[in-house]
Amino acid sequence: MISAYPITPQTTVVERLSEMVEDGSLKSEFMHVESEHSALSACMGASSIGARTFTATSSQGLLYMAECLHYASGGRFPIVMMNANRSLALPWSIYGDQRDSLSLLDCGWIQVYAEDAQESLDMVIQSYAIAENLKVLTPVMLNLDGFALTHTYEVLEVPSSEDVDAFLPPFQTPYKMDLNSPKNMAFSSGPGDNMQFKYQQHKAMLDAIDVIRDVDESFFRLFGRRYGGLVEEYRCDDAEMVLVTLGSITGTCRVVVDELSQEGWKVGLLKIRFMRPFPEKEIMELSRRVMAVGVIDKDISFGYEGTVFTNVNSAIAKARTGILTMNFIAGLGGRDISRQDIRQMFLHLQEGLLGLEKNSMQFINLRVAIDE
Amino acid sequence: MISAYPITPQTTVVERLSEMVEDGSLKSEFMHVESEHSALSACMGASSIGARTFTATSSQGLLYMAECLHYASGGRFPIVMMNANRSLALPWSIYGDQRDSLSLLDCGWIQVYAEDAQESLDMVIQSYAIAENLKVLTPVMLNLDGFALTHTYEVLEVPSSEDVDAFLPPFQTPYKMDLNSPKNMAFSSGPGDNMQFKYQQHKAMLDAIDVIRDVDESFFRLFGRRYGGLVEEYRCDDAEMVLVTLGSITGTCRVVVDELSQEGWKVGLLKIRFMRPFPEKEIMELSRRVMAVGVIDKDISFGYEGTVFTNVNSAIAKARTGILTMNFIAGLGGRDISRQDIRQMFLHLQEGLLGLEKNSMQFINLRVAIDE
Amino acid sequence: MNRPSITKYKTPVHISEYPVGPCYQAGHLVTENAGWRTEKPILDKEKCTGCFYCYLCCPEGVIFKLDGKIEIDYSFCKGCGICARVCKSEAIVMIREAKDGADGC
Amino acid sequence: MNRPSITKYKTPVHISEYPVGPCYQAGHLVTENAGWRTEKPILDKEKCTGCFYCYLCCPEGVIFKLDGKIEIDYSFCKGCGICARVCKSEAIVMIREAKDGADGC
Amino acid sequence: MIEVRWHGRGGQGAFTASRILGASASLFEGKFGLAFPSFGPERRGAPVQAFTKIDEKKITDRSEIKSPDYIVILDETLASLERVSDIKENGKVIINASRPERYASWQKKGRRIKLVSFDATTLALEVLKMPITNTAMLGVFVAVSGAISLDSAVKGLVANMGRSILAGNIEVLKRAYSRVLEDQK
Amino acid sequence: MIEVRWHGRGGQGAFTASRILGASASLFEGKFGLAFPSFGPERRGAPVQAFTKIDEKKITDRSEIKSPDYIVILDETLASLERVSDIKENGKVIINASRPERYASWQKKGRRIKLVSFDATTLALEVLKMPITNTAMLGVFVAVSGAISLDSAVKGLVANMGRSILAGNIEVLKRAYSRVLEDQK
Amino acid sequence: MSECIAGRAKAPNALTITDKEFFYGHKACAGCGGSVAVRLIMKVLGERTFTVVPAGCISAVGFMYPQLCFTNNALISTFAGTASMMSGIAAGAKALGLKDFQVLGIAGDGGTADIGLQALSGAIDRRDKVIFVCYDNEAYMNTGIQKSGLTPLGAKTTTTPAGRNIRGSRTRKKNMFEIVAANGIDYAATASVGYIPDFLNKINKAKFVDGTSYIHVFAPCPTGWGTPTYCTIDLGKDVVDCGLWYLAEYENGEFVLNKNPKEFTSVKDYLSRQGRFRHLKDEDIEQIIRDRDRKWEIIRKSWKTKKN
Amino acid sequence: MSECIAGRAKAPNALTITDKEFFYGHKACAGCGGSVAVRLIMKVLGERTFTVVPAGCISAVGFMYPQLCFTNNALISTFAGTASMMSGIAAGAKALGLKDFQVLGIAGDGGTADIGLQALSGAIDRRDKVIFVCYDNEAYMNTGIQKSGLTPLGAKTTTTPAGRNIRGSRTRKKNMFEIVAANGIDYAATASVGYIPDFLNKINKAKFVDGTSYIHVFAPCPTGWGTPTYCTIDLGKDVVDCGLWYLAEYENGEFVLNKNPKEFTSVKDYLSRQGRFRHLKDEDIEQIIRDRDRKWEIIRKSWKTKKN
Ligand SMILES: Cc1ncc(C[n+]2csc(CCOP(=O)(O)OP(=O)(O)O)c2C)c(N)n1
Ligand SMILES: Cc1ncc(C[n+]2csc(CCOP(=O)(O)OP(=O)(O)O)c2C)c(N)n1
Ligand code: SF4
Ligand code: SF4
Ligand code: SF4
Ligand code: SF4
Ligand code: SF4
Ligand code: SF4
Ligand SMILES: [Mg+2]
Ligand SMILES: [Mg+2]
Repeated sequence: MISAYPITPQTTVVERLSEMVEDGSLKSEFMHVESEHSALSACMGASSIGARTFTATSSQGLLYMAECLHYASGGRFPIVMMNANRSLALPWSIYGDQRDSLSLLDCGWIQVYAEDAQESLDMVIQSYAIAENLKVLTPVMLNLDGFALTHTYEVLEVPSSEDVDAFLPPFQTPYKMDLNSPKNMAFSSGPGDNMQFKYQQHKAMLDAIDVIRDVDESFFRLFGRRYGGLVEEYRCDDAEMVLVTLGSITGTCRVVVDELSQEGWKVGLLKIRFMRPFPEKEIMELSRRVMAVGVIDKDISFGYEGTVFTNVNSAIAKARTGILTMNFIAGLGGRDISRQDIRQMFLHLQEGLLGLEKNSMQFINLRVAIDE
Repeated sequence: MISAYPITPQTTVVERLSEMVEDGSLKSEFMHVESEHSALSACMGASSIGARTFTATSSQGLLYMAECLHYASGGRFPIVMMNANRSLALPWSIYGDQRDSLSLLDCGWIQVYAEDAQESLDMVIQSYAIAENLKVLTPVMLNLDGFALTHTYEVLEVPSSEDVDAFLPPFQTPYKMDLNSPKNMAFSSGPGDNMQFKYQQHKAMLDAIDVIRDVDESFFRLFGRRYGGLVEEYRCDDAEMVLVTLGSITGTCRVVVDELSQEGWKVGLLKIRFMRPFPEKEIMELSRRVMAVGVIDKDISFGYEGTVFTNVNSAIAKARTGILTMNFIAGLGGRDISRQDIRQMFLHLQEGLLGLEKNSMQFINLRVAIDE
Repeated sequence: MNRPSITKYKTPVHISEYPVGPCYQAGHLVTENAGWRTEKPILDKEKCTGCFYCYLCCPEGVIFKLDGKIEIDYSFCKGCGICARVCKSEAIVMIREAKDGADGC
Repeated sequence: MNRPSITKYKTPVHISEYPVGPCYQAGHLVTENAGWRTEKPILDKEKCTGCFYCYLCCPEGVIFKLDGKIEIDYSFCKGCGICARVCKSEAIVMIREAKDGADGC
Repeated sequence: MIEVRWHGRGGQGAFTASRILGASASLFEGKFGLAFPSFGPERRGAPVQAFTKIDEKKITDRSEIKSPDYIVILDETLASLERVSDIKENGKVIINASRPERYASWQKKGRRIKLVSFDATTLALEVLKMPITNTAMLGVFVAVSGAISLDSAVKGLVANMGRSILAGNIEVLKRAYSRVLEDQK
Repeated sequence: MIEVRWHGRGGQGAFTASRILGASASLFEGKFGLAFPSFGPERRGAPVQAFTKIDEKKITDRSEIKSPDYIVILDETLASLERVSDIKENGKVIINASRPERYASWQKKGRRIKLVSFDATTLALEVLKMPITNTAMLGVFVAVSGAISLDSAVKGLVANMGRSILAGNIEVLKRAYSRVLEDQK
Repeated sequence: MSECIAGRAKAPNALTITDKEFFYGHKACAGCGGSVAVRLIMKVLGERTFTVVPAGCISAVGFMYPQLCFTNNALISTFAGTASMMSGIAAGAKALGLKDFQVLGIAGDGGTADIGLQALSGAIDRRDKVIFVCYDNEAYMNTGIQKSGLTPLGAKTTTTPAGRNIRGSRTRKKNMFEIVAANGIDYAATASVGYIPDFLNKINKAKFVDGTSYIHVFAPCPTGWGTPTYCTIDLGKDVVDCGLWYLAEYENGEFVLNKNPKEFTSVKDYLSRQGRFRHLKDEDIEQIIRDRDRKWEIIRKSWKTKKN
Repeated sequence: MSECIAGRAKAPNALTITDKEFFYGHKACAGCGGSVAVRLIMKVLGERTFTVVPAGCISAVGFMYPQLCFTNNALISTFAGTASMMSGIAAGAKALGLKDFQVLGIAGDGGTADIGLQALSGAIDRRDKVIFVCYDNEAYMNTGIQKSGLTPLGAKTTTTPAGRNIRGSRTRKKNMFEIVAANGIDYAATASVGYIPDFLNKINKAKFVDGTSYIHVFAPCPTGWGTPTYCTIDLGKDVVDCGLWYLAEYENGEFVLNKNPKEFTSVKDYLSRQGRFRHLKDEDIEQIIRDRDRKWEIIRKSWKTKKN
């Protein structure tokens, strides 16, 4: 069952799905709804009786369904949703940054960020296998950078539907409303029990870590492509400075890391693929090997810093390695992040190591002066 | 202008305000709305022409207005809202924890957490002075632990309305729709400008730090009560282990810290009053003085850890002090946190320091076994 | 009686004893409502004509049919008095509940 | 012409030059729409009866009254052709726009 | 600190009693009081609890009462050993009951519980014509505990109750108070 | 890597051209292509941009094109020196214009820009009866740049265009291509 | 299918209705009108029903783990999402090939006319085969008696207190029945727990509608209204008899009045029995009567009359 | 006040209407019907108007900093919050003691009949003095032509593609006019950019209503409908003339038809001029005609007729 409400830049996906349902190439109910809250509510309804569901949204829409996000994860409905990352009003902007999904990081959904079109497509398929695993039963939010991934045309391999069917058999679950074994669902629980349900949710998310790895492996066996687990390291082996990225900016960073490496810098990048479950172990381990970690945030939590940075820092605090960390706020409201910007970040990191740069957080390419 | 939609345990506030509007003791429009999204939209409308506004909500209601939260902060509307902290569905629960407001930490609102009824009342008054300061112009969310603060009866001093009027003159702002100087507001901005607006928002939040301190000082001069700035330290001077708290649990912790101090432990507590702007400096500084910091979280970000912990850890990572930090997830869904539980936390911290306890995050008083 | 009955609730001691998510057997009762009553409906079988209007009106569904008359499941009757009020034959009267001793809550 | 006119936009170089929040002077125009046209309305003053129906119908509000006839503000006319279509007197014709040279966008 | 737990059924006024006790202590005795219900989705008739803490200094500990000094049971159907099993050693259980002998056995089971029973329902019906027993039980509590004076309790009632029901409730309070004192003589 | 920027007005098909170019390079030349618009709230008639990147290896850099190798201007009203000022040294600007001499001055101002102008509108009107100039300009680009073969461009059209308009557009593409080659001879 | 048609022909009555209880052991207040409604609806629709209940009294008193009071498949929806969740179930069931089932929503007045209105309108627009029932107790009861869009003029609630300056709610009751009709619904009806046979009949009708149905049942609430627990059914009858509520249907694009009282009983009697109206002055009651008469004038003029 | 009454008595016409433009320099497509509507509304209401526009074409093309196209006070609302924001402005203005101003909302069909419906219903319930205008282009245009609740049967949109299996939208247009009427609104009207004097008159009426007004104006969209830019006004006339739209009012609880065409022009002609309907088969068009006739039958039977 597909249910979605239009919003730029998610619309490409929904329109294409409408066509596929129309021409019969996709067997699914397509439900038009009057808001995103209803789109996700409808998915929960269908999921509660064991149907497989999909929805897609972006920014304002994601926030409009915020209540349902928590509801779906608490209800353990294995829904898959595509979120086209877009800036949040106010000011209005249809352009990409990641404040929408990152500001809802705590909603109990598995959060994946894709780097390119191929990974986006492949992760839709993998997401169902992850979400519907009975140890996991947690919805997955697949994040695609608005325009950069939703409106860029590139060539990709589309797996055959037979292969996909083989990889992803119909969803079977005992935890559903069933005419033969009636259930009461989505109920209340008092102070005596509520915490246990929350613990379960946390546990399921931790259990997802192994499932994610396994699913990627079997995907590889069938389709010949793999992405690694919660993170992908790129040239980190002998790196002294590492930049942490999320989503499509990774591609640009790869180029810069290649260039700088050629110039003799010891730099690498860590692509975070999953923000939840968070790659705590991977980052702790990395912090033992490198001297400085920079984090690009296409978001900001006003009055503090970028959310990815906060999360990465926490892992580093727990590793107690005391390495240098720096935060680069970039790309807000669709601002382009150039190779030059990324070079600048590495420069900041180096200055930080030399003690020349004291600010642990800065806005990159703000375009205006901010001195008092 | 007051506009609110009912939800337990916020209702006490709204009902009392309805009575005050009815009997004329409060001069205000009271607008009944059909949802929380509308309640906050109405407040924004009134604020956009320069009126002073108030709303109140809790949990599901806070999430239902999530879109408007970002809208209000981005629009720089100095609205004050009371949020009665309550657990989030699913499972449903009307009881208190802090997942609602903490899961929306990035929405651009100043977030205050009150410890008792007196602080709640005083902070309503202070909140307007903070929010409406022209350097700040940022909405304030005042968080009261559900039931613990909303439904507990205790005696408090109610300032006279003359004093309050003196402290808080009518709101004046040039940034409003004005028949004499028409404005276009809440507009769009492209990739060229959007980031600058976001920077402003961040800057306003940082500027709020001084304003918060100043407002507290002038409040003290008039009313004789003060609360400090972003945090309050309690017995931290020679503490080796410090527990970080938020909201009403602080009171219980005070008792335990007193008890333990008497027993010869070097313990203290850090009450975080403002989660945004975040007391980064204060925590960095603290981390240079102590050996271990424990953080109580009445919330959890599934697949990682408590949100307060993540934030505190980030500051500590930036301080590069490498001290021990531990997270205690407690009180979810209204589970009581007893003095014994808090003692337990200090014990865990001590074991951590001795290297006997390796888990940096644990559920306190879960009531069931979780071994595999 | 075509109604669910009480299951004794076993407080879970291990997390695995909890249902996976908020999804559990329908019609699972662990406590009764008898203690809520301050008054109790008493049927005069003689007077009852078996019209079953009270049966339709009871908010609790605790009135059931038996041999053309009605009976009441007192463990879930809350003593609202609706049945007595709606009975045209005045076959039901409400009497003050003798409160004695601990209920299961 | 009772219409806002173009202000030259000065790209801010310091953050303080930005408005505080999304709140700015109403009716603040920095670019015109002339370049959008592929066709252009041309008025035959002789034929115009001054009924002002075109004036009401223009989506851009670029038609204004002058001495009982109409004029067009070409800097904002998009060449939709509505005016020509609705004019009962056939006083307006659309001609192909000569595209020449850079617009201000 | 004195910690009191009230048991009643939704609609019987247990929370009101707990609140009046707290208010009386704070406003008229120079003490600090804190009163809170175990609020829930309960409806009229469902078992509810309320708590009062009274102390000489400001009360900051808001955690639930683990072992109360006093347990007051407004509705006899709620009187069960399980409910009172967490009372403090030598704590007192006050039950609205006509036949105190029914609970005699509780004391035997190893715990030192002091039991006070009082037929509040009959008194309430007599004076108020309604089986609302909270003020009667408050009177009993005041008499048994001496935690606040009768005078303060009366003032508490005045400050917290609607006019129409005030007089009757003061009478109930006073009568209950003096009967207990008499019994104890 | 070859980087191309397209300028047009909403509705003129600049993005379609950029996309067909990318697709042709990827699908029929064994190269890697990436095409994206500078999407916005623009409406038909508003100036828009589109980008194509073509390379021998996978393109991961998704940042905007800073200095294009080619700039293709579909609408003469958009031809301004400012718009082409960021072109690469020795890059080429291709303008849909009838009077190329009007832009001659651009070259003088110190930048080495190669200018190609082509009257695509007339060609399009001739063949398609509509002033949709994107395929004509694609033909010009292919001829000028040699970035892909004419054959691949035709295949790209076939794969990306609706049946009803295909034939005309192929003709436009081919005619534009050969005219440019002739001119260049 | 033959069974269905039989069912369609004849609504169950006290004798024929199933013995089975589907909503049992719940913790609603004694005398709850909403509970009467829910019980009866479920008895008509039966065990192959998926019941969706948003936040509100019924979900609060019926879904408190481990006390789960629906014996059929049931779940709580988000407050605003009842109708969409119902549609989702219907679509999911279709996708999975389920047959012979009902999708039922049971929402309070707040959950229907205020925060749930938009989703309901969406479901009607899609003509999803679902039955939406509003049990109307005329305020947000679960949160402690706050004014809703269906709170009548003059009623005292905790957010429309009755005092010296304002005498209860200043707005009139939204007309949900006509709103869903205007939305182009397939079948809609008003009902009351005071007229049970009529109510059973309407639920039964809804069961066989090929599209969306809406039933608005008047369900007195002793706790919120300040009435004795035993009066619930009486009040449900009185309100119809005094003309402040009416029994009607909307079908095939037409309004049909099911009961056209020759003479109305006293509005004042009806109101003065309830704590929430006790503060009303005579002029307020006169206003209420004028509103009533105006409404009935239109009804009698333009609606058909037909016993259900 | 005397001015007001004068204003009330006489709606502005082409000669008397203010020269001032309030919506200027915007970036709507050439020939945009919504823009025509907005311009005219503003010219009638004047500069003391607070204009609220939710996400949609008008806000997208009019509020792109630093190009700000309303010369009066105006702001963009959240998509769902238009009516509540309007109410907030009205309440705030009251609290601040402002006098002689208008609060106007201008929302698209999606922002009115779908995501904005609930808030609108709330405003009507409160009887706030605000004017809500729906400019109806029959789809979500700003996001690229997706089906909304006001998309008519058979129309092709990007989410209701017309292909071998499905021929465009399968649902009918919600009847917003009757929905707001059922909500008990003080004044409601339908209009079209094809009948401008009628439209001006209705806006002018709304200006003087003491309560909530709603005006639903048909506003063709060349981009979304696949029509030439110059046809906008024509189509706005045709749709009325062929009976697929009507000009009416709801006032004092009564429906009034303002234009009762003796004979309808051809529905087929109207539809076939538009790209979005080009795939329709004759049977589809016949269905559309049947729907039309059915509606007009009811209208002619139960509504009054009166020229506006
Ligand atoms: C988004 C949201 N806002 C508010 C609430 C709080 N809430 C829960 S039930 C309820 C009242 C329901 O009223 P109604 O629908 O009339 O049902 P009733 O309780 O009267 O049976 C409210 C306001 C909620 N659960 N979710
Ligand atoms: C909560 C939310 N969901 C979705 C959107 C995306 N959105 C913006 S405008 C729009 C379409 C508006 O359609 P309509 O109201 O008919 O106005 P039109 O664009 O047709 O003028 C949509 C879906 C949004 N801004 N907010
Ligand atoms: S209403 Fe009275 S007569 Fe009828 S079944 Fe019940 S008890 Fe018997
Ligand atoms: S008293 Fe009420 S609950 Fe008990 S049987 Fe009668 S109607 Fe049912
Ligand atoms: S419509 Fe024609 S005649 Fe009338 S004013 Fe315009 S140009 Fe003149
Ligand atoms: S062509 Fe269109 S925009 Fe230009 S004047 Fe005529 S109606 Fe106005
Ligand atoms: S408050 Fe009213 S509706 Fe709610 S359970 Fe009690 S009687 Fe029923
Ligand atoms: S898409 Fe349609 S409604 Fe939107 S601006 Fe263009 S013509 Fe106007
Ligand atoms: Mg209700
Ligand atoms: Mg639209």
